[in-house]
Amino acid sequence: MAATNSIYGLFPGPDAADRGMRALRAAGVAQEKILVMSSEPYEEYSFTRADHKTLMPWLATCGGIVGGTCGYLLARYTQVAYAITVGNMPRVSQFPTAIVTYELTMFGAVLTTVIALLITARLARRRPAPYDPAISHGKILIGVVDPADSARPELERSLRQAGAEQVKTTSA
Amino acid sequence: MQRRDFIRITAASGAVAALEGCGNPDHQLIRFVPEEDLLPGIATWKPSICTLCPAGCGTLVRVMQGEAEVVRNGQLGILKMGLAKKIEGNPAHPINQGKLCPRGHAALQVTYHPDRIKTPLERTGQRGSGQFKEITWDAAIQQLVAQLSPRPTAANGWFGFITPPLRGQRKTIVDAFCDALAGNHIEFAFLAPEVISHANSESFGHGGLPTVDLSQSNYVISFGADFLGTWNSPVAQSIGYGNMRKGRAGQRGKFVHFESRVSQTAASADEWIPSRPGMDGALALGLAHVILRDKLRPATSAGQAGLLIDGWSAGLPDFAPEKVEQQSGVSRATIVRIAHEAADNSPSVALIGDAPAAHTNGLFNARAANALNALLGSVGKPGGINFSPAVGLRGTERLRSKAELSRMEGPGSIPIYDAVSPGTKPPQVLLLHDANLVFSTPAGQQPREMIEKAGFIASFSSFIDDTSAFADLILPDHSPLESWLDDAPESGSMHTVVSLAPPSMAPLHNTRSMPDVLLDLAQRLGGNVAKALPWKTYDEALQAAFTNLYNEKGKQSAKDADEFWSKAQTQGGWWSANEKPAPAGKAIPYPKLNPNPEFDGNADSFPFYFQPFASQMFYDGSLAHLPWMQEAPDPLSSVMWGTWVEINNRTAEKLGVKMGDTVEVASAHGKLQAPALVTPAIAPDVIAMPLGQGHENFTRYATGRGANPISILAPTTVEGTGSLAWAATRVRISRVGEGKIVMFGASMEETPQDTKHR
Amino acid sequence: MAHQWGMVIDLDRCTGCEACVVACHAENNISTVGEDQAARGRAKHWIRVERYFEGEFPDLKTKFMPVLCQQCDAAPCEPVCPTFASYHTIEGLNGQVYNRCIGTRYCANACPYNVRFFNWYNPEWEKPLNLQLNPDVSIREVGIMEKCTFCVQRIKAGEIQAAAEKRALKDGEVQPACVQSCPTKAMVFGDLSDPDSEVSRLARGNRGTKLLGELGTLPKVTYLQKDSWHGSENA
Amino acid sequence: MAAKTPDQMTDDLLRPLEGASGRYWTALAFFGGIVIAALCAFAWQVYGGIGVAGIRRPVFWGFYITNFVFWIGLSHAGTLISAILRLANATWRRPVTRCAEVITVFALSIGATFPVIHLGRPWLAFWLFPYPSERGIWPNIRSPLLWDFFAINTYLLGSVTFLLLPMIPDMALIRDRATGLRKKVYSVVSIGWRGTPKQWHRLESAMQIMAVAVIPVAVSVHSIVSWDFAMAPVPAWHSTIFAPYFVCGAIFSGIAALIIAMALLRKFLHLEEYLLRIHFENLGKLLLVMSLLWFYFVFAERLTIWYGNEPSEMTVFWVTQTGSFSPLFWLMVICNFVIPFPILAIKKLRTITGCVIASIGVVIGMWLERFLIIVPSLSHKYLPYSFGTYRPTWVEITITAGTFAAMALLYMLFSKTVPIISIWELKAAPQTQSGHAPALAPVGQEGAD
Repeated sequence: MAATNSIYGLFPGPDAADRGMRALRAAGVAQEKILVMSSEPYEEYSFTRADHKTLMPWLATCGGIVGGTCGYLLARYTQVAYAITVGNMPRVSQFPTAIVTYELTMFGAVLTTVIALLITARLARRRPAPYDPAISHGKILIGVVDPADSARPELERSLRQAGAEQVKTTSA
Repeated sequence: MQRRDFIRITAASGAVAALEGCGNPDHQLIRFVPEEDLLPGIATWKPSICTLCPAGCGTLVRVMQGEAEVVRNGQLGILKMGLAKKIEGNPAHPINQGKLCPRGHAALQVTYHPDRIKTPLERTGQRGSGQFKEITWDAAIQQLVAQLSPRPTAANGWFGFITPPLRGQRKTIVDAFCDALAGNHIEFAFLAPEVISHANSESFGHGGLPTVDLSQSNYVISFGADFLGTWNSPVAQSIGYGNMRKGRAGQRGKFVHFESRVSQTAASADEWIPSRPGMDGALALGLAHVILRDKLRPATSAGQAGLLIDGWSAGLPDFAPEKVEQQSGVSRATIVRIAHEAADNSPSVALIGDAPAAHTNGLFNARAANALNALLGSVGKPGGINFSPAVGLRGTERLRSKAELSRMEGPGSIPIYDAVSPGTKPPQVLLLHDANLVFSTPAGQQPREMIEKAGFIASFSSFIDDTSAFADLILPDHSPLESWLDDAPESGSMHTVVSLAPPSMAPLHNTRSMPDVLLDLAQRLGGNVAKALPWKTYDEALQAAFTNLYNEKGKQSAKDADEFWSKAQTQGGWWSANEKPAPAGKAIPYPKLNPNPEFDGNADSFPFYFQPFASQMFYDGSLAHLPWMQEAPDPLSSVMWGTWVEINNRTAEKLGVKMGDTVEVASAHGKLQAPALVTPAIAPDVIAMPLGQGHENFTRYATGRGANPISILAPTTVEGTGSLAWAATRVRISRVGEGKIVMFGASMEETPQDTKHR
Repeated sequence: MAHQWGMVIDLDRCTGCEACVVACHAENNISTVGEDQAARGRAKHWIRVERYFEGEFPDLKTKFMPVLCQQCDAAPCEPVCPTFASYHTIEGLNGQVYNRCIGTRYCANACPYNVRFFNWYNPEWEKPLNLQLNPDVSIREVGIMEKCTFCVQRIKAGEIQAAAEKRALKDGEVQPACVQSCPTKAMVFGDLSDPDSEVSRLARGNRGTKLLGELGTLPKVTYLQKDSWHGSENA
Repeated sequence: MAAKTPDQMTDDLLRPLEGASGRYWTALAFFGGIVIAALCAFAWQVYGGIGVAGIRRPVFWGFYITNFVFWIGLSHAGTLISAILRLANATWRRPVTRCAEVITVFALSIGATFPVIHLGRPWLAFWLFPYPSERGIWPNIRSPLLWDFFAINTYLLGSVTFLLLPMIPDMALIRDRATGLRKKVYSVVSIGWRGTPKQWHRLESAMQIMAVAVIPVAVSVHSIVSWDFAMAPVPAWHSTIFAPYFVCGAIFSGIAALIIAMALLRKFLHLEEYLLRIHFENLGKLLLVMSLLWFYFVFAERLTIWYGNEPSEMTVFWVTQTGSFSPLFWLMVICNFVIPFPILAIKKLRTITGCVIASIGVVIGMWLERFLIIVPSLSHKYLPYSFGTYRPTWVEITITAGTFAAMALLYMLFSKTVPIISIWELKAAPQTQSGHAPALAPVGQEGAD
């Protein structure tokens, strides 16, 4: 299925995957060219230790601030723009404004989180990416994106040594 | 362009409109050429007269341009015309001074009622079946002429005309018509105050109802008179009452009410003193006794009125407080206190009316109250009872001859039988106008049979009601707003009042004003009838009458008769404060009357006094067809769209009756079923029921709704007059089962729970 | 400054005759709902006369109290409306914009006086009863809340008239239908912002009370409590 | 029973998605029928006028608003519970979370329809939205109904995403196993999930943020719903206790609903090996706590009214305590406390069946509570002359029944399209460290229910 040119091995379990990962690093493959996929997070294993830095909490906070500001402005604007006195209340009534502001703050935060997830996790994209359905059956995929043709046999061997059940190559 | 062409064109365009209007019938109707030009949206106020009760209030009708579906020369179409939009009191009118009661406001719906008779009708089905077919006016009048033409010369009573008590030129026309035809004009109304006027003519030499000058009274004693709701001239009295209560700085009059239940009037009293039904005379004389005993007033001050009461000069020994306490259930202490308060707070006045005058001893009660008034020195005085002066306009004399009195006696009175059928001979022709004989007569007196004896019945009624359902011919009258009106109210103002009103709006339907029809008949019948009624139309007759009035009294209020006539039209009549009440005439000596009431039905099998009362919304039942009146909550019970039986809460508990349960009320003369209204505002031995509902036939809004208390009344009469003693019946009551009562307010059981810590 | 319309109801004058109730129906095109709907609590009476009994037979006192919209200055009905259908006019009335109402009925719940009435169905006038309708007052369709307006159409008419004649409104020149009809003059209507108007004078009187005033709704209707007879001495 | 391999689990949990029994279709038809009936009833109400419902003056709010509050309350089942458990990192939550979150989304959507259903002119409902209309009119921010509008929308977004995000990997799982059309559909909804460490990690952190965000939102939603009442000067409404009282009640009914749903799933989808007694026990304990908390709130509320002895409030108090509404009131107390308390307090009784019985009681009781908060106060508001009462008509009853049917219907459809237990989370249960995940630990007397 994968349309990009790559070589990868399918490992039975996380420990094997770890070995495969070490093998590739030993083979001097750059981190960003290494390809990893699994049907579980396996967060406590080294092979999943990609970049664990994310701005998501900050994005959410910013989203919240933006949403809150919109909420406040909306509440305030409508009260000023359509200035009708009701129940002896002030033109701009604090409590209702606060409530609306609060709700839209949360709204903004949630919304940005979702968007941030879709973007940073490269979800919902048109461009096809290398993949193997075997993952869904518990296999763990460790591989290299477009390796130099010269290096291919070398890589294949090291993956097998690391314990890959099978090694596949795809080419564009 | 010819009018006919115009109509044809509009008809064509109407047809086009119909296509656009998706079959909306309004668009298919032709449009008539407007008969009057009015500015859209601009209201004009036209003077009129309220005819819904005998008070005769002057009104202003708000007329605005609108589009109405009307019949013109037999053709239904749409007409831009002036339409009455609201009725308010006429501020210039001396009786109601711009104010009006709820009934007066609802008069509007008489004109616009969906079930009004729109065109003359001829009976097709059985009598009373209510099946009629439409006919033309010519055909209708032809029929009536045919019926009236072959009249026997001097056979009095071969022909009768039953109307409510009439006044003014209207009465003149009807009387003259009947006299010329050697027929009888019977004035009939369930609540007609003949007993009071009878008593007044004896006590004071004035028939008719008194004008009560409440606004200046300091102490008001009412014996059962619902003077703030339905009795006499309620609006005028309410105005006075308001002034009596709060109109004078630092001066608040007191109002004491004796009655066995809390009427709408009793509810406003400072003291409601429950008293046994029919004992009002005894109470009045009890008060008089104390006043005489304690020398608060000289016995002579009662004058004529006192002399009618035997034992008066002796200080009324039979009416010592102790005795009265036993009879009336009012404690002697109270009697003494009230007597002193009344004497100390002159001007004080006593009123009597409604139930107290409708007991077998009603005349005695009325005389007694009169005597008390006289003793208190409140007759013909400010703050007391007065008799508005009569005017010399033909047909408006207030002091009625003995004969006239007997004519207008109530449904119980034998004279009506005589009038309708002298001896055994039934009348050949019977005319009806707004007098609902069948509804307002106890079933025991067989009103239906009475009516059906007549050979031919013609009704001028605007609605098919319990009585006009029996008519062979119906010649629908205009609604009051559509016709000329005149009236000479006998009470309610210290002024002389003659009300006059031109039509406020053009007639909606193919109807004709009753007086006009009579005049038309007179012309066709010719001979002495035509002679007796020389006028072509009602308004012509009115103008004639007002010319008389101008010549006799009106000289200073206008430069000539014409101006007088037109001024009267614009202001709603003519009134003057110059007239002085005529001096009290000689009283007719009368036989001794029984001071105690007698009730039909023995106390063992019929333990409860049955007290019907006039309904604030329906009056005597003649207004039950108005949706506004049906939906307006009764002031005390808040009941809508129905009737009820008032029963004391403790009594109800004993009988196991709950609010809204259907109960059966049975007298010796019939029984009825209605929902129970459990209330603390009635004596434990009294059952009360409002008049108004229980029509067998009275438009979509009233037909078959509730029960009619009149139907189970005993045909006993008031001693000394022939009128029905409608408060003199005893009943038994029993629970039938779950029932339904529609109230606007929460039922009295749902008063707030007590908030004591528990 | 703008008028502040207010009313005084003298319970010592009121006789519960209900002329006001019917006058209001006639003036404001209030539809009748018929027996079945009335039984289901759908009857509409912008002004009603409440009747209370105190005590038991034979020592029973009866009290009538006409209740209509109190035109509160701090009206609970106003702020709860999401569409501004109920709002506060410059002249201090609790306005109700019929065609802006979507029928949440929130205002009616919030109103402590229960003087708001809802159109559960489209109103009907069986022909030709429709001819009685007052062209100055709009008809309310199904799903709309309606209420006493102090006969705002009369107020406006009066103000326009006065403006046309380049003069100020006279005290008592404008009267709602209920006040106009009241035979005992128990109801007085006028401008509270004018300290000399009859309504202001009466409202200041020592018998003056506000209905449920403890709720802080600042009603503009003042009730003058029933007075008692002060005995013979004042005769 | 021994621990299962990930593949076995996947197969077990995906099995319900394949094919459907006749029983399923009959049930579907049954509930569908009721829903259609309800829709007809609503159509009739729009056509004939709101008058066909039983609401009247002075009880302008009846069944509809009761249902509104009830369903919004129920919606606190999932998101709140699973969020709390997620933050508390309670491992046993893993099989429970999704069925909880599903309840939230559906209950919320159902509840949110009632403010429209109860309108006099529902076709103008959009006037509530703050959009720049050509009429130049903005909605009134001061109206609690507007607050509802914002709160419910925020909560809806939050709970929907909270449900959907963790579904993505499972969608991918199905995608890789499915064929034909289903494959296409699932590859769309799995939005290109591949399971790279980045994706896994971002998903986790997104869920963490969501969990933090959604809890205050959930609390605010039901506080605002309570303020719909507390803002009005109506006897026994105008109280500061309402917000926490409502939130507590919401979670209470939410947990109950969750327990019932789990029991049904367990029975009909044969998930006996995944939804274990321990889950019911733990939720049962939670329910017990809420039951006590609820009782505490009711007591506090009643006490303050009684002690304050303010006449108009006392009227309402006695009407519910001893008056015409007292049967319902005491039934509520029985359902919400007398029944659940012993069942949940006594360990022997805290079986699956026990928990379900208690939960059914609570759901009924909480519906009654909403009803008893709304109607008695409205029918006894200050002036005794305008006291009134309320009887629902067939329209209101049908629509109410319809919403319960709709809930069942949606739930059934959902459980046929998505694994009702989050497969990847179950697999991801830290096995290597703690040996077996508690979720799969053998628990004694398995067949106890």
